[in-house]
Amino acid sequence: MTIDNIPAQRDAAAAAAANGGPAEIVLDNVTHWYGNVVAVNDITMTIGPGVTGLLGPNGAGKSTLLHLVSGFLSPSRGTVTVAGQRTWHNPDIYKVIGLVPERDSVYAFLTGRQFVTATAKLHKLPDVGAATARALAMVEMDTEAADRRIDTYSKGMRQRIKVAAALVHEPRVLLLDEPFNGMDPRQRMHMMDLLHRLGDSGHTIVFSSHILEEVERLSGTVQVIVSGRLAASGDYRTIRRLMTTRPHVFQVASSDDRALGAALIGRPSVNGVELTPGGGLEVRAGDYGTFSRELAAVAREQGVRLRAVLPADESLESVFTYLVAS
Amino acid sequence: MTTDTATAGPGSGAANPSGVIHDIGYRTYDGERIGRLGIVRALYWHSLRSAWGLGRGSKAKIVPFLALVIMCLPAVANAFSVSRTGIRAIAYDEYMFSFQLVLVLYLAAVTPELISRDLRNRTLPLYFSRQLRRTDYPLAKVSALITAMLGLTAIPELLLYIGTIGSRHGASEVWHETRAFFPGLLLAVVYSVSFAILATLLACYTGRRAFATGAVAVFFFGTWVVSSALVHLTGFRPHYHHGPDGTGYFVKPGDPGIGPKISGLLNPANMIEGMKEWIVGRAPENSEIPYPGGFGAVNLAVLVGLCALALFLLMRRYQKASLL
Amino acid sequence: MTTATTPTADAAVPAAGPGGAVIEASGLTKRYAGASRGTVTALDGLTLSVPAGVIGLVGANGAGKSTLIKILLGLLAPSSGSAAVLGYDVVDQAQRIRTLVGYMPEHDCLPPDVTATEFVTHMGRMGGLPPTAAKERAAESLRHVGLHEERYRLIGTYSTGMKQRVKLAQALVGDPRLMLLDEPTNGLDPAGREAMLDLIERIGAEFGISILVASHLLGEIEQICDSLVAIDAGKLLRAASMSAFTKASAVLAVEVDEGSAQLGAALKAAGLEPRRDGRALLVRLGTSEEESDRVYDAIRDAVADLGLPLNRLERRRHRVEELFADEAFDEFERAYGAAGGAAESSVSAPAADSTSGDPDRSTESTDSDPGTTGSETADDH
Amino acid sequence: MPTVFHPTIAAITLRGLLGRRRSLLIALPPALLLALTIGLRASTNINSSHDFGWPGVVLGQIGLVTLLPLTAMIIGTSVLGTEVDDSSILHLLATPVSRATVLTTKWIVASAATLVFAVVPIAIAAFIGTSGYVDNPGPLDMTFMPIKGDASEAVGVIVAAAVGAVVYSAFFLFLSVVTKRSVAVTLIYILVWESLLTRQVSGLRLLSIGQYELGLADQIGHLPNLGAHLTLGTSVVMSVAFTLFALIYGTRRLQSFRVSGEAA
Repeated sequence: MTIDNIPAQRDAAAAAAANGGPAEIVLDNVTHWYGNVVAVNDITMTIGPGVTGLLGPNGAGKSTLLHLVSGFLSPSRGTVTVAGQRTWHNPDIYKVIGLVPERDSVYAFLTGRQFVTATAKLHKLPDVGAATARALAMVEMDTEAADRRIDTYSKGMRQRIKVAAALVHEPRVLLLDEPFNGMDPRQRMHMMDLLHRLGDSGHTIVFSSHILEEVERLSGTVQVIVSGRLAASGDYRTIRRLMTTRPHVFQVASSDDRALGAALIGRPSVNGVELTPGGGLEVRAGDYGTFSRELAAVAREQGVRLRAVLPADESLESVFTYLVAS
Repeated sequence: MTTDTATAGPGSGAANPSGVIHDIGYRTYDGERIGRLGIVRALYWHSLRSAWGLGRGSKAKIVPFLALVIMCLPAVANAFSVSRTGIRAIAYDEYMFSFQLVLVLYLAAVTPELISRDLRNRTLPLYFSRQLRRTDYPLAKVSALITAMLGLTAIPELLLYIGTIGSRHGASEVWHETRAFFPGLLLAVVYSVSFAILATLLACYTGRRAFATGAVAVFFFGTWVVSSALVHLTGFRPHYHHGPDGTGYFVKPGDPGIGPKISGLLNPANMIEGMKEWIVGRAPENSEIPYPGGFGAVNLAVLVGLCALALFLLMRRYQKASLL
Repeated sequence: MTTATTPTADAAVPAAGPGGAVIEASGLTKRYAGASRGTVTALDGLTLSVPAGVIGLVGANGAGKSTLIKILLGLLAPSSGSAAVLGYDVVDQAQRIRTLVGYMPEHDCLPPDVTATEFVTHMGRMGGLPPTAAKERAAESLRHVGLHEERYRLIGTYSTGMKQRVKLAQALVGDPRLMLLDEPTNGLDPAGREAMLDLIERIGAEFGISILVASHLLGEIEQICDSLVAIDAGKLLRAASMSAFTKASAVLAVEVDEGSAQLGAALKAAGLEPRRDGRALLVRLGTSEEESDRVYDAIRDAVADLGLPLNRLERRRHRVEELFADEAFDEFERAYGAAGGAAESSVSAPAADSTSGDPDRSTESTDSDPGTTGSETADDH
Repeated sequence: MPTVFHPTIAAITLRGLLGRRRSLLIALPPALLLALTIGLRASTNINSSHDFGWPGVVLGQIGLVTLLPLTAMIIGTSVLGTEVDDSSILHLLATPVSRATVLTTKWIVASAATLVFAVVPIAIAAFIGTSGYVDNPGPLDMTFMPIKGDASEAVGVIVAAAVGAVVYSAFFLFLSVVTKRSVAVTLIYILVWESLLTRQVSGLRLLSIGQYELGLADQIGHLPNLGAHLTLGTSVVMSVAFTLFALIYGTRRLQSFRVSGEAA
């Protein structure tokens, strides 16, 4: 589905522009503690339009951070603003924010349509019917399923109806807490697709997750939270490149591993080469850029056929592991 | 383990330096297994401890021990009263009835912990994926709750007895006291068994602690108020006798009729009281409950039937696949 | 030097049924009488025979995985057909099965207000261990799952990952011969997932316990399982040894950090037909080895000529996930339908035509599984 | 000034409150009260002094002091407490609707539901129980004050019940905002505070909603066996004070609503 199929989205983007441009989420030296436990520790960040993943191990403080942004927790120190307004003690902020909570807590006794309609009414929208129809269409729930009770829904449908309710008032900011939890790949792809479209249309989308494949595919920027602190932000590949103290590890398979290995070890960009017992080479490159440009040429020089080159530690997962470990 | 050097003497280690890497990997278990009955017993003990908040946080102990303290207060007061003035503060067989609200409070707080918690946390599949049969679980729980209730009912009775015989002299007085004590103890058992079974049944239909608490409280408290009012109204409505000279006086009806007897059946406590009156055969004017006469047998039958039905429904509830 | 005995060493316990299968099913069908929407068929004539080892059970949400596990545990009675676990019939000998099986449910099943030690010990007792043994084995199990210092904390204060470990520990505490793990990595972060998978793999390899792992995260199944059962809409999609599923495919993926378009053009010029897939360029390998080698060389030369930073070159592995995407499945069948045949241990492998495009179709059917939903809502309203 | 009542919130709350099984449970006790009243009225001869005294017991001790608070407890603790418990309240609070509106709407719904499930049955019972009585002495409470039978007794009971529904709802709703274990606290309030302590210690009656009701009922239309102790003025002032405190403080707590659950 392309953006053109949903004219309402362009409207949303236009509305966003009319309302004072894209809404930014700004955290300024934010700390939050429960009792003696510091859940969020002095985080400063700005999140603009597009899809941003809030990453971190379980218990890192992602949920706390989202709740701070959504105004359901007060910062113990620092300020949290969305579109220039503080979020704590400010119900007006929900004109800008749409929230999709983690827990599967919807009014299960309502139908999907009733739920979205009720939300539209709570937002005092002028045309409730149209807003509901638009929101349901956006999540592709404008089917007969919309008139079934929510307690008959699958996990994926529940998530989507929650997103529809959160979108009904055309918020510029959408916050999703673990939206992919418990979904299977099909449902996840569906949800990702939706978030993509929203992000492309100028919305600020923030979702928390600990399943990294999703984030890799969403290819948005990430904010990595580790033990309540902001460990890294930006594109995760860039983040990896920034970790210059860690050599990049590649698994290389070729027609003549020994010859290739011998040639590579002579290169300044390579720190070490090891023959792996099962066949293949493990190359530790100190200078990523140079190595990756040299490899094919070196192989050709040696007359070696390259069968596989795998960056062993470039997945978001290993970036993540490094960040968590350090 | 024969290779374990820890068993070697202290000297041998120095003379013959050797190292052993002990296996701390996975070990299978070839030992004894306690079997189904043993498991039920283990579940029973575990639940019994939970019913008193043992092995759980300090908050869980508040209501059970508060209830126990309140229950014991009259017995303690009685000990003082008997030793100072010789006057008994409360009778053995009136104890439970007078303080049944404390029993209700205890059950309303504890039964959901024992029953609804496993439903709420969805722990039941873990139990049923082991050897336990479906009926074993509720049986163990109900038995544990009955035993826990016995602590709350029998301990005060016992205190009352000890506090009283402390001031009694001579074998015959003690014997007299002991003979009065045993019906009280029996009554404590009856209260514990029936209340625990009924409360368990009420709690097993919901995983929400709040609802279970509400259900137990509303059932015992609500039926008690209604039943007592009805017993009172239908049984003790004194007849105002107009005398010839214009003055009047009240007469209590000799036979209150079937009204209060039926009304007593509306609440477990009143039902038990009616049964007790029938068995003990006490004079009606001293009691809250009119003398039921032979109707006490009906009370007994209804009580037994009710508990049996409750147990049956309880067992059936745990057969449901929807619990998994 | 593990002291673990293999299941077959214990004469009293048949490790497996005839033919070494730990799990067998024949025509297994389960229908629920749905309250609102008629009968729901969760399992539809499932026939399979699974050898000992780590077995993956994959399928979308609602494909019938949980239902199958519950039937194997004797918690649900099949509507028709039969099944046996470790050689025992699931209907007649359920009690016996349950003494030998450890079960880790998919859903939350832990009380928040007790410590992990207490809980696992209690579950050990419920599995038939005497008090001392239960304490020892609880400590051991918690150690094996990597919970140590934290084991005296209340479970309610645990992270999702720690809770998953407790769930695993309680399944392990009774020294089972077979473990049934329902979505063990659900909700885990990467480190936790990795640790959990390692653990499962280790339990399977070192502890000598067979493990059935249900999951919809197919990557992890590929990683740890010896064999795999794929079901969809209650039907068997495929059952085979793992190698048959994840053999490298005939497609090469090339990723360069920049100049992807140039590379594409160069490859086209070299007579290949590169196809874009995200950041990667996909190139089909030849049918013969020589042909394939030419493709390898062409890519190497193109990259070297252009001086592009080569980031990745690999044969696309077949992801089990592709089993469930129609298009990819067709491709999979075409490429490996024959190859997989030899390794297949199942009797029937129904066609995949039941898989439709609606991403939620199959899911809806199980969410209405009366066993997992409804009870709470029914109670509360 | 935020609106006091939001129809959408009310509709959702009502739908959540009146599920099939729960409304049956709530409807059972009032049905019992009606059956009891009808039964007593039918079985006793209103012109004889025999039956005297039961309306006060049934309407006061059963209706006002037991049925009403228990019904108000079930309703009052679930209109908001259930949603807080499963955190579906987030959907409601994540809208620009003022939290005061949320609270007052919930209060109005709880009061209305309590009116329907407890006050209406009590009202019917009151008319059945007190109409047509003439000049009977009241031997049970030894006051010899007759029931006038002019419907003032019924009106007194009904007004008391209505006020009680409103005050109880506010108070129990407040408790459900303040504590997670609102049912247990409410129960201790009803069983221990109102049923045990305030009956023993007269000074505490000033802080018992049940006593305000009885005071009101008694002042409007005296009924023997009600067991009233407070004056009309005290009852009214304290009822208003209780309600205002519960609503204002409850709103403040709801405005600072925090999600719970530290472990992510």
